[in-house]
Amino acid sequence: MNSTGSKNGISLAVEVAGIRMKNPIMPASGTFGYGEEYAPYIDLDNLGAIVTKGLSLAPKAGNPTPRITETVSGMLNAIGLQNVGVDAFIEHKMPFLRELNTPVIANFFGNTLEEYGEVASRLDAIPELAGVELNISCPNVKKGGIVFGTDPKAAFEAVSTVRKRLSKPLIVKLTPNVTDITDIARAAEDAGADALSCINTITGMAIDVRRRRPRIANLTGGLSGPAIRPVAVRMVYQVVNAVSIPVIGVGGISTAEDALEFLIAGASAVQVGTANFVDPDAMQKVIDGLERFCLEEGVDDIRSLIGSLEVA
Amino acid sequence: MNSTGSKNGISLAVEVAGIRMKNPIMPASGTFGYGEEYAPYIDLDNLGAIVTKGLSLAPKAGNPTPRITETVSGMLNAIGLQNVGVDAFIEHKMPFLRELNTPVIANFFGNTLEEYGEVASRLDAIPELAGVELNISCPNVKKGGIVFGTDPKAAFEAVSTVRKRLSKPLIVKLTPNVTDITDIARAAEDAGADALSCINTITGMAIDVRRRRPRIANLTGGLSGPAIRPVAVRMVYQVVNAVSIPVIGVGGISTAEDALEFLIAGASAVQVGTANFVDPDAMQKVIDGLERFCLEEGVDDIRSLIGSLEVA
Amino acid sequence: MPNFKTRILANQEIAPGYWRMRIQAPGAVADCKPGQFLMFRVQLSLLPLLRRPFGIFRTGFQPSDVDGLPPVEYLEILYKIVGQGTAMMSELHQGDRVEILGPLGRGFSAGATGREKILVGGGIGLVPLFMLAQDLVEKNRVRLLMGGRTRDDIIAITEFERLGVETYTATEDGSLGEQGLVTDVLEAKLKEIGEADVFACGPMPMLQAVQKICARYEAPLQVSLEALMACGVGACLGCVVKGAGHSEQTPRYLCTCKEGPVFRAEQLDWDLMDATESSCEGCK
Amino acid sequence: MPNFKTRILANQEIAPGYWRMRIQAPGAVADCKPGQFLMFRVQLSLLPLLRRPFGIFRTGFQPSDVDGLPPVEYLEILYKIVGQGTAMMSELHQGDRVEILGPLGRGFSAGATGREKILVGGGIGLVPLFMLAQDLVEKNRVRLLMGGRTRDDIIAITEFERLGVETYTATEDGSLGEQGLVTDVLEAKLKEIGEADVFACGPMPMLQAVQKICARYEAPLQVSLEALMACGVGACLGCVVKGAGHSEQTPRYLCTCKEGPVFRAEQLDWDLMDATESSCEGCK
Ligand SMILES: Cc1cc2nc3c(=O)[nH]c(=O)nc-3n(C[C@H](O)[C@H](O)[C@H](O)COP(=O)(O)OP(=O)(O)OC[C@H]3O[C@@H](n4cnc5c(N)ncnc54)[C@H](O)[C@@H]3O)c2cc1C
Ligand SMILES: Cc1cc2nc3c(=O)[nH]c(=O)nc-3n(C[C@H](O)[C@H](O)[C@H](O)COP(=O)(O)OP(=O)(O)OC[C@H]3O[C@@H](n4cnc5c(N)ncnc54)[C@H](O)[C@@H]3O)c2cc1C
Ligand SMILES: Cc1cc2nc3c(=O)[nH]c(=O)nc-3n(C[C@H](O)[C@H](O)[C@H](O)COP(=O)(O)O)c2cc1C
Ligand SMILES: Cc1cc2nc3c(=O)[nH]c(=O)nc-3n(C[C@H](O)[C@H](O)[C@H](O)COP(=O)(O)O)c2cc1C
Ligand code: FES
Ligand code: FES
Repeated sequence: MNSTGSKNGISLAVEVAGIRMKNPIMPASGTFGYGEEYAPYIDLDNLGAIVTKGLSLAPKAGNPTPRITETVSGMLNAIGLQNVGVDAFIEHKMPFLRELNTPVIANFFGNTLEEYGEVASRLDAIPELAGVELNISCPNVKKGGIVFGTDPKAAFEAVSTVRKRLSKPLIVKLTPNVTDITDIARAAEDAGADALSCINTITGMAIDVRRRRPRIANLTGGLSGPAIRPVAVRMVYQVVNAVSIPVIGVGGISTAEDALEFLIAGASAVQVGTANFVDPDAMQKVIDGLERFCLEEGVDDIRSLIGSLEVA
Repeated sequence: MNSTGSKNGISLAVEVAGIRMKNPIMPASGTFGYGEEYAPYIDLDNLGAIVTKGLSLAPKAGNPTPRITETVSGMLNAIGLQNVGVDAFIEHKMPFLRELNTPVIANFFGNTLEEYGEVASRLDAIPELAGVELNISCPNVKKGGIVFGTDPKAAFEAVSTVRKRLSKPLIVKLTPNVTDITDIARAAEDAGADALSCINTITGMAIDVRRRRPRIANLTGGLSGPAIRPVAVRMVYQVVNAVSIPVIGVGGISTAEDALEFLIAGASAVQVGTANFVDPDAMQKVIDGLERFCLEEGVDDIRSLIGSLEVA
Repeated sequence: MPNFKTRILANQEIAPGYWRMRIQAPGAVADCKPGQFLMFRVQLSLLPLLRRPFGIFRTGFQPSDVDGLPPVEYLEILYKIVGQGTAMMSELHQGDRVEILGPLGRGFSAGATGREKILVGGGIGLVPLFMLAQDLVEKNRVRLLMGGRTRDDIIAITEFERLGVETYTATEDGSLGEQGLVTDVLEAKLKEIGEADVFACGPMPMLQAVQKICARYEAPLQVSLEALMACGVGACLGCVVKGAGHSEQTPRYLCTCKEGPVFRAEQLDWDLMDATESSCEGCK
Repeated sequence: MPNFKTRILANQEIAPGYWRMRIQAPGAVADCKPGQFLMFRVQLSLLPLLRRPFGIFRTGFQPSDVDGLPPVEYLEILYKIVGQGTAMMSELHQGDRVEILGPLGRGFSAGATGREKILVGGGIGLVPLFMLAQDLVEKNRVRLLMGGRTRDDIIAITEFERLGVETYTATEDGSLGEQGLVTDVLEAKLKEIGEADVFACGPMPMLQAVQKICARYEAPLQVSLEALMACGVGACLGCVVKGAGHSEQTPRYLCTCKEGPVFRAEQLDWDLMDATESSCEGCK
């Protein structure tokens, strides 16, 4: 893989929200730390982009333990968005990321509109950031905890607030815990999102039956991993058909074939999450597998696969 | 297992919506045919209850094929509610069911309020039916296809309509494809439901990447099986804490331990669905496993486990 | 033998990508009818989740390993590696425990005694024809027309020959037997013989061609179909196929697992049978 | 040797429920430090999904099977069957392919040379202490206090003895060594010796008791912790433990996989350490 994404005459390069990527593969926020954690295991320069752990204004300590548990073909997590905070990110994490030959996207969140806006403007000031990903799956503490991402109006407000403080490309990450994800998708588009990523985790729960206790201290957690892929593919397909901005597919991807489901459904790029834990080399394997698929199928530009689903 | 559900001094018997069951285990609608299909493989008299395939007013042919596909630890189905219709059910299926020593619950649906009401009153006239389970995951054809079960008002109307035509116990089955399942749960309770069952399948999609075609003809299908269990446990827990009528847990149960997660979360009984396909004997194993668990844990009445979750 | 845990007696590759598994199965000889199938549980864990359907190739007895013990009753399946489940099956060994649900479904009916019988098999579609041939050879002249893409797809032919079946082979690349389609051979034979009962199993495009030919020669035809299956017992309604008279307005679906997998050609709606609709390997 | 596919050299049960697996691991001898661990991928398929963490018991070289080839470098893990993953591991055979991520985490530091060293192991918690003992015996007097519920939980003791470690055993049921808790033995030894560095690994209640005793005797203590882990490399933040000074207002979490699994006792918040909070087997 060279830096243009072209090998064997096959181009894997894509562009999402104005961010040019060597290939459509990037980590999902929160599953790849700040990039450096995985540097010993995978060549970060081979990735389409890097997405950081979600950042907040102040450092956040996260939830009590246990925070994770394995489920059938998935896992639940309630990390509680533990992160170093946007300032420490700039000071301690950016120096490493800045040296990479891969676009960096900072994922972030807030608990109030003001927080969202403030983090956005601090991130906007980092020249080496290619773009940001706004996580709207957080409760709005001022509105009695209603989650920004489950109400079209609240989503519109959050995205608008951020948009005003940001000149960089803005990706908005949607939660699947809604009746109609296209309502939220359209609200985010109307408020100025340049792209959407979906899905975040599905809320779930697991119980230790001998001890009659929840398996994670927070009671509920977010379900991720192969188990959720069919739900993610469906939502990506719905959103692609509801908006005219690009969509990034996330949820249960661990192989090239999994990634292709999303691309064919219409995603312009995809994120690999939980699979990084299982195999730190997973994204490289997905990239290599995409190239092999294109070779076998006589596809010379991966973009021609995007949205190629034939529906009767 | 004798007919009172008591063995080794352990009572597995429960009562849900006035229906007395030897144990809390019954099949999930649509995964056990009309009972007779599984008669060669499991002693139907050992089950807590039998729930039939969903019935409609007229026979329904269902969707084009392919209708099913396997996913990681789950399956998608878009059977399209194929069924013999309520009258053929009475004529051809009840004679077999009537002879069983197990309460029979008829699952049914409609595409208009009138249809719901009409099926309810025909079912109400069958003396040997212990109760009915109302599936509100269907599109309301008169209201532009909005699904009865995703809107609290529509759900209230559907349940009220049925309640007026029905004197038998009424279980309402909820769809998980909503932002807040407790809204729908409360609407159903207010409209007169005697119990709730959750969850139905989660909408999903799978793509054959070589052929760029959806793996099921209907494009989307319902995800069931072990993959969805954490989502189902979470929703059952939420609903149990939102209403005061009993809740039946469904979703991804294949072992006694799985069933116990739901009971401990507060479900009064549970349904086993996809696992019947994998192992026609699955429900017997769950029943035996529940008894073993009670023995090991010194529990002499399974009802003492219901809702026994300790939350910090 | 409805649903039982048992052991593998042998599991061997018989041609590149084709395997034969012999499974201990008390009662199999009496219970299994030609054309029936079983649902095979690949792993006791839930990956893959669903069981896989396979035709029953044959049943029999083998001497016990242990002196003095009675012979061991078995059934055999032949399978082709196409995906995750069959790949995992090929890694199972003698002595490994497996779970079987079956025999299931409706098999072939023998047709009028004395009439010539023509069996048409495409690749792995040969499987359900063997026990049928065993039954038919007693009272009838039986021919097997066997087709495949290449010589590797022609399996178990000698076993049919040992029964006294006349075999004819056609491969698309000419690497074994005649070069061409097995359906051309069928047409030639029907022309030659005039009257015969035809029994076919193989990929959908082959079955469609067979159906057309048989209709033209007014030869009674039974076909064994494949479909995606979850339960195998008629409960999930996932495996349906369009029946004769099917239309959007009057849809008529038949259960492949319970009303089939063997159907008389007249039961099915051949116009609406879509060769690409099913994602089955055999139908691609 | 960061993440590598390799082969099992041996996999044997060494006591009821306890297994030893030897894995080919080029570079292991130089790379693995006492107290480090690895993430073991049970199956290349995704069931179970997550890797399992195991301490590295020891590393070494064994003669090659093939004459003339150089010795084979290996590492060993000792594991107890507690659930699905470890049960599946016990069914793996010599020659089976496995995937290993490691060595990971921070191990033990040796402490002042010349001071006596006391290692305290509870059950399978003994694992990370062996390589530590190997290092320490060169320049120090080393004692191992080993505890378990019953004699079956006392494993690999003779291997420590062969190093020249003095071993003391306590079982709760008295079936081997003294009857009682290993922490009573620790208290007695500290009283006797006065000064010592203590290194402990085992269930949380044991570690909590060890911490109290060491604090009382002002003995420097290092503990190796267990936690539920997804990534093992500091990325998921699933494995954190409360650090000294932790409170609701000023939460301070440390990553067990990256900042541990070995911690100096002062780094941790012992008051807030909840013996039942973690669902780890070792902490029950
Ligand atoms: C009645 C019947 C009899 C059969 N007899 C034989 C036989 O004797 N020998 C043989 O090799 N194959 C036979 N098949 C096909 C066999 O079931 C599939 O090849 C097998 O299920 C593929 O499993 P997999 O996990 O390797 O493939 P995957 O493609 O990974 O399977 C994914 C899913 O699709 C299903 N599937 C894939 N291909 C088929 C197919 N052709 N038919 C039905 N389901 C499919 C699987 O069961 C599984 O649920 C038969 C099918 C049916 C319905
Ligand atoms: C740093 C470290 C070193 C360890 N060293 C050893 C060792 O040398 N020998 C040994 O036998 N065990 C060791 N353990 C514990 C070992 O990881 C678990 O026993 C094992 O993961 C259980 O897997 P399972 O699938 O059998 O159990 P399950 O209970 O089925 O596992 C379910 C999930 O919980 C996790 N889990 C369960 N118990 C533990 C536990 N005690 N610690 C961490 N995660 C757990 C599993 O990894 C899995 O994700 C160590 C744990 C850690 C964190
Ligand atoms: C441990 C963990 C932490 C996560 N943290 C974040 C986060 O900080 N911000 C965010 O937007 N998504 C977060 N996610 C969600 C993932 O980015 C992704 O949307 C989800 O895991 C689905 O993808 P997967 O199935 O490939 O893991 C996290 C997921 C996991 C498993
Ligand atoms: C093939 C199939 C058919 C189903 N048909 C119905 C139905 O007719 N009515 C209904 O209420 N639910 C139906 N369901 C949903 C199940 O009853 C159940 O809610 C769901 O499968 C989740 O449980 P499980 O994970 O145990 O399968 C069907 C599910 C499957 C897999
Ligand atoms: S496979 Fe379930 S009905 Fe045929
Ligand atoms: S296991 Fe992921 S951070 Fe420690």
